[in-house]
Amino acid sequence: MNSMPVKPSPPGKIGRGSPKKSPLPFLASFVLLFLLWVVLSGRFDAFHIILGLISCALVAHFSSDLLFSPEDFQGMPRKAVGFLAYLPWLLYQIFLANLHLLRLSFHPRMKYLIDPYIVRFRTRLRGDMARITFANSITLTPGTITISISLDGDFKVHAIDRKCGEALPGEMEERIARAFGQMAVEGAALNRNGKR
Amino acid sequence: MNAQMPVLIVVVPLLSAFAIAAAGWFNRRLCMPTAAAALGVATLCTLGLLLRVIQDGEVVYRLGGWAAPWGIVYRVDFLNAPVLVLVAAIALVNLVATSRIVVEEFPGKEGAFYALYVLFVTGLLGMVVTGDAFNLYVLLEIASITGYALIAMGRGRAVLASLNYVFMGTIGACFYLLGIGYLYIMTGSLNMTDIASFLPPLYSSKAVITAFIIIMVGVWLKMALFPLHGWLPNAYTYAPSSVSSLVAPLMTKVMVYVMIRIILTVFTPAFTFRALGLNQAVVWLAVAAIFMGSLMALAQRNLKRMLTYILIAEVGYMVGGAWLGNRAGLTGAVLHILNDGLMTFCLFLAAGNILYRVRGLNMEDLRGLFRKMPFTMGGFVIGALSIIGVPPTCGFFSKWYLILGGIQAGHYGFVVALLFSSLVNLILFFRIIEVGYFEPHSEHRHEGQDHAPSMEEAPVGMVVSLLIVASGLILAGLYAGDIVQRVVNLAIPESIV
Amino acid sequence: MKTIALIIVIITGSFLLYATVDFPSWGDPQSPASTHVSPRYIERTLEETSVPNVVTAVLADYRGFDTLFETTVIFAAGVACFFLLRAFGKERPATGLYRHLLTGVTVRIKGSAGLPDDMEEFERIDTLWTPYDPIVKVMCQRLIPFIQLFALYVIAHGHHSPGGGFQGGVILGASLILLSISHNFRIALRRMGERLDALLCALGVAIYAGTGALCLLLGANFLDYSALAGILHVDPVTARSHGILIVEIGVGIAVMATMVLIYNNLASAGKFDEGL
Amino acid sequence: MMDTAISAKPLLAVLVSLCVVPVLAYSRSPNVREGWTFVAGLLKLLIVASMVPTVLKGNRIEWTIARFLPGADLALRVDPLGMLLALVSSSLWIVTSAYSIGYMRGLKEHSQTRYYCFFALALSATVGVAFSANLLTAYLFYEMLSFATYPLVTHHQDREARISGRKYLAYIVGASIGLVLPAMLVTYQLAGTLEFRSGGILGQVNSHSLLMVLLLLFVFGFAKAAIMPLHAWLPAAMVAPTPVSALLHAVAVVKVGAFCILRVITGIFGRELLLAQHLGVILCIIASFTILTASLIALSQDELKRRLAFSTISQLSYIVLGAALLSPKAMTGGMVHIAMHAFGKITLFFCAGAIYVATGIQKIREMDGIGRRMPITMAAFFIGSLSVIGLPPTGGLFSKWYMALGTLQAHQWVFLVVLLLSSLLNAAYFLPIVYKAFFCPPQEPTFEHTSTEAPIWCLIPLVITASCSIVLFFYPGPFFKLAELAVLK
Amino acid sequence: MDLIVGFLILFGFLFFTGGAVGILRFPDFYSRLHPAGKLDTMGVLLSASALALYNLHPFSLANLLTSFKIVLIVIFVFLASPTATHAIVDAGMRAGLSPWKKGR
Amino acid sequence: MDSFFLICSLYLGLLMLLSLYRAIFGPTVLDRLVGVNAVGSKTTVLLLLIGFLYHRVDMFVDISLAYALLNFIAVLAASRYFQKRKGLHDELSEE
Amino acid sequence: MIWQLDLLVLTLVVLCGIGAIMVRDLLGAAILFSAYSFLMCLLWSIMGAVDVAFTEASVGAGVSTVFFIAAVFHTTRRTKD
Amino acid sequence: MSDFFSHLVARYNYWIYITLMMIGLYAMIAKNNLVKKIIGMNIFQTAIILFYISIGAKKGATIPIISHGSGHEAHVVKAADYINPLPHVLMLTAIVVAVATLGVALALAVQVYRQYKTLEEDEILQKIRES
Repeated sequence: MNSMPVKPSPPGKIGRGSPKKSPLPFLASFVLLFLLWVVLSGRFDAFHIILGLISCALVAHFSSDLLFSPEDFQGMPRKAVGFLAYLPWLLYQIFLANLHLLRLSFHPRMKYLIDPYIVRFRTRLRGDMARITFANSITLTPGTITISISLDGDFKVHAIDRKCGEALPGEMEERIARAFGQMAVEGAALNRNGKR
Repeated sequence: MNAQMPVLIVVVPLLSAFAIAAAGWFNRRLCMPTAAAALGVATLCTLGLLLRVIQDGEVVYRLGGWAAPWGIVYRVDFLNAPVLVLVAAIALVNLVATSRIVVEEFPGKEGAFYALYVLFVTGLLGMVVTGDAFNLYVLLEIASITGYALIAMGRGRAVLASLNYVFMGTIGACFYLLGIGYLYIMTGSLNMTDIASFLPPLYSSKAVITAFIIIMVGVWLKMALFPLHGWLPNAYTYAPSSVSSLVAPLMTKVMVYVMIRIILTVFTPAFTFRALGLNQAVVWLAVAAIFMGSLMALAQRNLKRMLTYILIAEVGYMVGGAWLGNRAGLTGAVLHILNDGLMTFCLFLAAGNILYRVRGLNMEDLRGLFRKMPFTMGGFVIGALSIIGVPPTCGFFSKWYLILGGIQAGHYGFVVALLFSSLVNLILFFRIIEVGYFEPHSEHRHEGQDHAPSMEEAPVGMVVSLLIVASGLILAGLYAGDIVQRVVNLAIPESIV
Repeated sequence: MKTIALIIVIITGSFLLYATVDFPSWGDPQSPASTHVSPRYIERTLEETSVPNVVTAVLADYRGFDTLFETTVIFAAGVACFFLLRAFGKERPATGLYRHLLTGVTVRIKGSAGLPDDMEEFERIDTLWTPYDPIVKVMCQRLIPFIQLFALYVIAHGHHSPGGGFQGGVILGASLILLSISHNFRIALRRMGERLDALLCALGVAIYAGTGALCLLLGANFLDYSALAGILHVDPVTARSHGILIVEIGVGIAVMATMVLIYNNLASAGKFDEGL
Repeated sequence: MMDTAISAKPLLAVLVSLCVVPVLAYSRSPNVREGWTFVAGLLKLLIVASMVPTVLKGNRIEWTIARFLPGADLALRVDPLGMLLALVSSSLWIVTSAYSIGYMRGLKEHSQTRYYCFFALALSATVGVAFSANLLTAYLFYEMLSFATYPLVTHHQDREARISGRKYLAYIVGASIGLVLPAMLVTYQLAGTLEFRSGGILGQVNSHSLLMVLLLLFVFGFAKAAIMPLHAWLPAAMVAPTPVSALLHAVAVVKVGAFCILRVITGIFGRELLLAQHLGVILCIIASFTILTASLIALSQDELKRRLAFSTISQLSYIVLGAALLSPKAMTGGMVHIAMHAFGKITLFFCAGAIYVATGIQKIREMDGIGRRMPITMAAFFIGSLSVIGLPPTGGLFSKWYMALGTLQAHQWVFLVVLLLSSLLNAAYFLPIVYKAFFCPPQEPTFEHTSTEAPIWCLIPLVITASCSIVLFFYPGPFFKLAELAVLK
Repeated sequence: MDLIVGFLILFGFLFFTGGAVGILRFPDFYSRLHPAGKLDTMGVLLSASALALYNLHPFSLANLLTSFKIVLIVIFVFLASPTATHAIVDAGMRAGLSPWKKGR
Repeated sequence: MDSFFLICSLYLGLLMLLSLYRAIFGPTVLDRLVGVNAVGSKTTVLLLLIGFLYHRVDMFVDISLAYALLNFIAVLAASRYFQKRKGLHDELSEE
Repeated sequence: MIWQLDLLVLTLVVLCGIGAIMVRDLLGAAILFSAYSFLMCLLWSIMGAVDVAFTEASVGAGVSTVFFIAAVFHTTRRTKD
Repeated sequence: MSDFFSHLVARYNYWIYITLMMIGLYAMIAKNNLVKKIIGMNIFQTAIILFYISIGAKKGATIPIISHGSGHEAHVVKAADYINPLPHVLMLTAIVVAVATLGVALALAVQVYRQYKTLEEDEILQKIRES
């Protein structure tokens, strides 16, 4: 049991406008948004660039607190690199998962192959971002869909068959922890395979 | 600014609507004066425009500076100039008259109410003034949507009635739109006069005939002609009184105007009255509407509900008159648009006044009203006389032309229906007058006392407006000859005799 | 009812079918619709307004008046929804639910004495209890700025690609609706208050109508953007193009605000307390 | 010979009583209110009278108020026939007002202000009809009169008044909308105008049946004339206060009906057309039927006012008969009968009212010996009956005399018989009352010493009208002059 | 080039087909979500990237940016699809829909 | 290549038909939701394909992007419904 | 205009439309209606009306379905037909 | 065969729009549930939009956004090359109107439910009659 839950970024805070106005989220989101704008716009005359600057400034001003919370900037570059490193593996996993599922859906005796059940386990990942990445990765990979995450990190996962379910949390959690700079804590992960 | 008058009619209320909507959040007392000022300007513009039309003939205004088939134009001629005046004036008077009720009926929502009110009027004015068939649809939808919202704020079944109106209104508007689409596919244009110039070789085309019929059905739905009238009574009965006195006189009339506009300008009389050959059938439909409206009105125990059925009968008058296809009938129809607008406005206003004091419009609520609200009832009686068609109130003259048209066209069914409905109206109104006159109000009567001890009139503004409208009825009657000669007659193309 | 409906439908349908016989066939380049009015739009839009997207040009300039009223329709619908549904008077629900953000404990507080909404560690949740769901929340939170930027892009590039004020406005509105759905109603409301929303509604359409009226004051006809050339210091054709942009921005603001207004009223049934 | 002067006088004559309505409505004290009534009445009479010389010279006065329809404006024109009615009604208004004061105060009626207002309104309408230059204007004022008298008829606001009010409106307005309006429209359609012209305006129409239908529509449509099947409103309207009945049955309302028929016959159809199409005879038959039947019914009525009402019905048809005979003499007689009958009948009604005020008696069988208690009233009653029967020394003689001559002129012997027969009947239902009043002993002696004459305000008017009837025997000149001028045109 | 594109598209369509068939064939709502959520996403990934690749063919800045946009679509789908899938399955759970179990 | 794209899009259309089956006949509302979601994702690709068929993919890509961004709002809204109103069937039978 | 695709999508649209009004559940109807609007959007792209398609995409996917669901949320899902 | 197809294609759109419209109309008239009616209303409106868009279609033309490079690529714009934009413009308006109507109608439906606790028209009428 995690006795000290990591404080999640309070969702209630967004919308109130953070009292301490840090320029960092604004700048970061402005840059990010402007990159997106360039891709979207495809026009590089002064008029459209100015329009783009105005638009990005507007969006960054109104919504930068949605995009980045100040905590996100702690070790940002490292996280980003880690995340990018994680992606190819994820894609590979997704590909595998899809092949598996493809086989299932075309299999004439599909109903004998599948055996849906619900897996429960507790992750040791901390931080919303990490957990969500994990949850989405689970959803995208073989035969498993995240049903819910609790505040403590309890995952409920729907698995299409035993094999898929038993692989959890497994390697994926490891890799995400690494990507987000959270070293594995010995014995923290308690796999509790849920009853059907 | 003189040259910009056609567009000012629409733009001033439109801009004011936004100002009102914004003002509603800061200082609600500003809403009503803003609306009144905007409608006042619009009314002045319409009057100026009417004078200009009388002086110089047709006025064309290009929106955005684009010429006719490509851009949208406003076209003010003898047909729509008086209707514009009617709409703007009625809206203004009603606004002033009902300002007291509004504060009580919609606490906290005056801003929204007045914004919708002004938008509704804008929509109607735009529909009347526009020369573009599609633009008309958009404006129609503005008027409809605001109308739905305004009507739904009433008591009782108002919401359900309004929802029903939404369905019927949407079918109507969509049919209109569809018909315009049919015309567009055949002619490639949306401008009314431009379409008209392409149509003659296509008179026998199935698509054009279908387009005409669909448009007509759509417009009839919106104006509640007999078999398509189902939505109207409930919607107008349960609407708040400040709304029903606006919507009831104007919406149907403007739709009748649209019908006449389409018959005359888009399809030209040559198609409608000669190539199509549906005259008789439609006039019989109108006859049915008149009979049905009158008879249903007889069965009602609620004043406002009765008025709504009278409205249905009146729609029959106008449709029948327009479809008689002769000059007298069309004159009657156009004149009746103006007169009936005033008449029904007067009656609904009176009903609103009564409702304000008595809190009910059933027969038993009307007891002793002549003693309680003599001025309101005076106005009511004048309105009633006008509906019955007693000279010199204006209702007589339009009926006169309508019947004359019926006689000229040899359509005696229509004549009989008009006379019948006049008689029924007589019964209807005298039933109410009797109740108000004979049956004592709850207080006991003081014998021999001249001045009723319990006189309890509606607020001054409401009464004065009602009396102004009532005197307007008589004035319109007295000047009926001038109106017909200098305006209405010129509105009808010369090909119609 | 069903039989009547069926009869009506069959009659109307066969009537309409009957008319199709005379139609020019589908996609016929020689049909009147393709040869009468529209060719001018296609051929001369570029030189008259310098807007390659003909639809935008026709929408906002040639038939700009239609569009003005189209926007007004939306505005009217927003005001109508407000008018119909909004119930003033802040009566709180009998029990308020609060979630402690650090422990996930849910607190139920009865009576009107609730915790203040801006308590740091407590989050008010809807009476119909909503689960703690970080996935949707965070994902939507991260997506919303991009959606908004995309919306602005759509508004700004209506001249060159499909899109324009209305589409952009709807997408902007949808982004705020998404916030409201994924987090909760009050957060979205705090970001864009009711009054601001209503003002934006009016402001957007007023920009449109005001631009037209400005042209009128400058001596041209209503909505004749070429009159703006004097103010913007450009040639009339470019002025038209800029006029269209201004108008599209107005439409965008109005549509966004109206969509949010309608959603807010519908989703909270006029109470402005709890939403979907 | 005939000049047309443009002058606002006819309009003033109409307006004077109309303008006094708001003044009346806002008068706080009854005395002021009645004072105003008199002022208005006098003014009106003066204005009307000031036009008499012009008219007697054969000139006409015209004033167009508004242009309604091409060929049918809202226009007033003073011609001899109209003058006749206007003169009668405006002079009798003053008298009736005086009578009203006595009657209404004597009975402590409620809502007197309303009563006076609508009375003034009704008079305006009457003069309006009299002076109208075309059928449309006449119709307008005709309807105005109908609605203005409705509150008067239903003055008591009880159940009975309500029923009679319904009947009144149903007959009068119903007929005018249902019959006159279409007839008028058809006329307009055929002639393109509605103006009263001396030769008629339908001259070019040849269809006999169409003309007949039109004529019948008009004759029955003007239900105020109470031609037989449409007469029922008149007895019913007796629930009104007596001054109103007097006005209704003697001066304004019924005469307006008859007057309109006269106008239609002279101004719309024209004598020649009717003669050529033999339409007069039909009208004569209808009128004769009404005359005889109504007289017979009157015989059987016990309530005095009802008897008078049926008498009115029959007398009105005299006017119609006179006109329908189409001979100059008969027409003159019919026109003059408007005046003669007015004075006679109003006297009778005043008497009936006076009796009611004084004793509360309404039934004839209770009137035994009443002449001794109210000698002046019953004397006036006697004079009034003489006038209505058509016996000297009253003006009623002349009108019947001329009509009788007219039958001869038109070679319609049958109708002479009708006239004589009906005069006999008249005598039969009036004279017994007088006889009983003076020569039968009273049934209830208790009343003998308690009751006297009616209030002075009731008495004076009936004396005046009775003496007028006698004066008219000696000086019928002006009315005959007017009628002859009207026929001559 | 076209061959690669064609191959990728076909492969993507294979996943699409799998998704569609899976939606039809799987026994209950939860299991249907697996093909719907994953196979479709994969299908979009493959076919859209193929199209992006194809679009590059006459190489120009405009086309490059368009291809970027297509890639953006893929990214957005990748972000949105699992979220949506999760939301649906959560809804199903909360609504009390019991999962299909083998042998019943 | 055009005809290839055309065939592809027709094939996608057929696949949509299959998904639509689930949307129309799905036993529960959530099944419909799944079906519609599948239709939506296919629409995204189909829009791109149409763009290629018109040779104007730069114009269609915006629509497709808008779709990708907005498609899941409706899904989220629908799932919110179930998260708040518990019970899939109870309401249908309650009254 | 691509008529082959047009025919196919038109058929789908009709199916979807019929489905939307036949489903005995308002939420289901709303969801099917959103599918209907997807298909409409496709149809308009096929006919080259990109702006309309864009509008339909943003409206159909973004707001109108949400409106429906919000309305159903505050009313009821029950329907007898 | 191709003849048949061309004929089919020439009319198919119009037939389908009529079919859809009739589906919508039927739903609006015959359906008992108010939200169903609203859905019917929307289908009805989209059917008309379909009709208009079908009018605009043009064989061998591309979407009405002029691909007109500024410099050397500039060419004369030929109307036959581009699809008729006018119906698109009109239908943008119509879609907006449809959305607006939808919003108002749904707001009304919510109010109706608040008042009568049901959305079935017959039940509402029943309740009105009982009260």
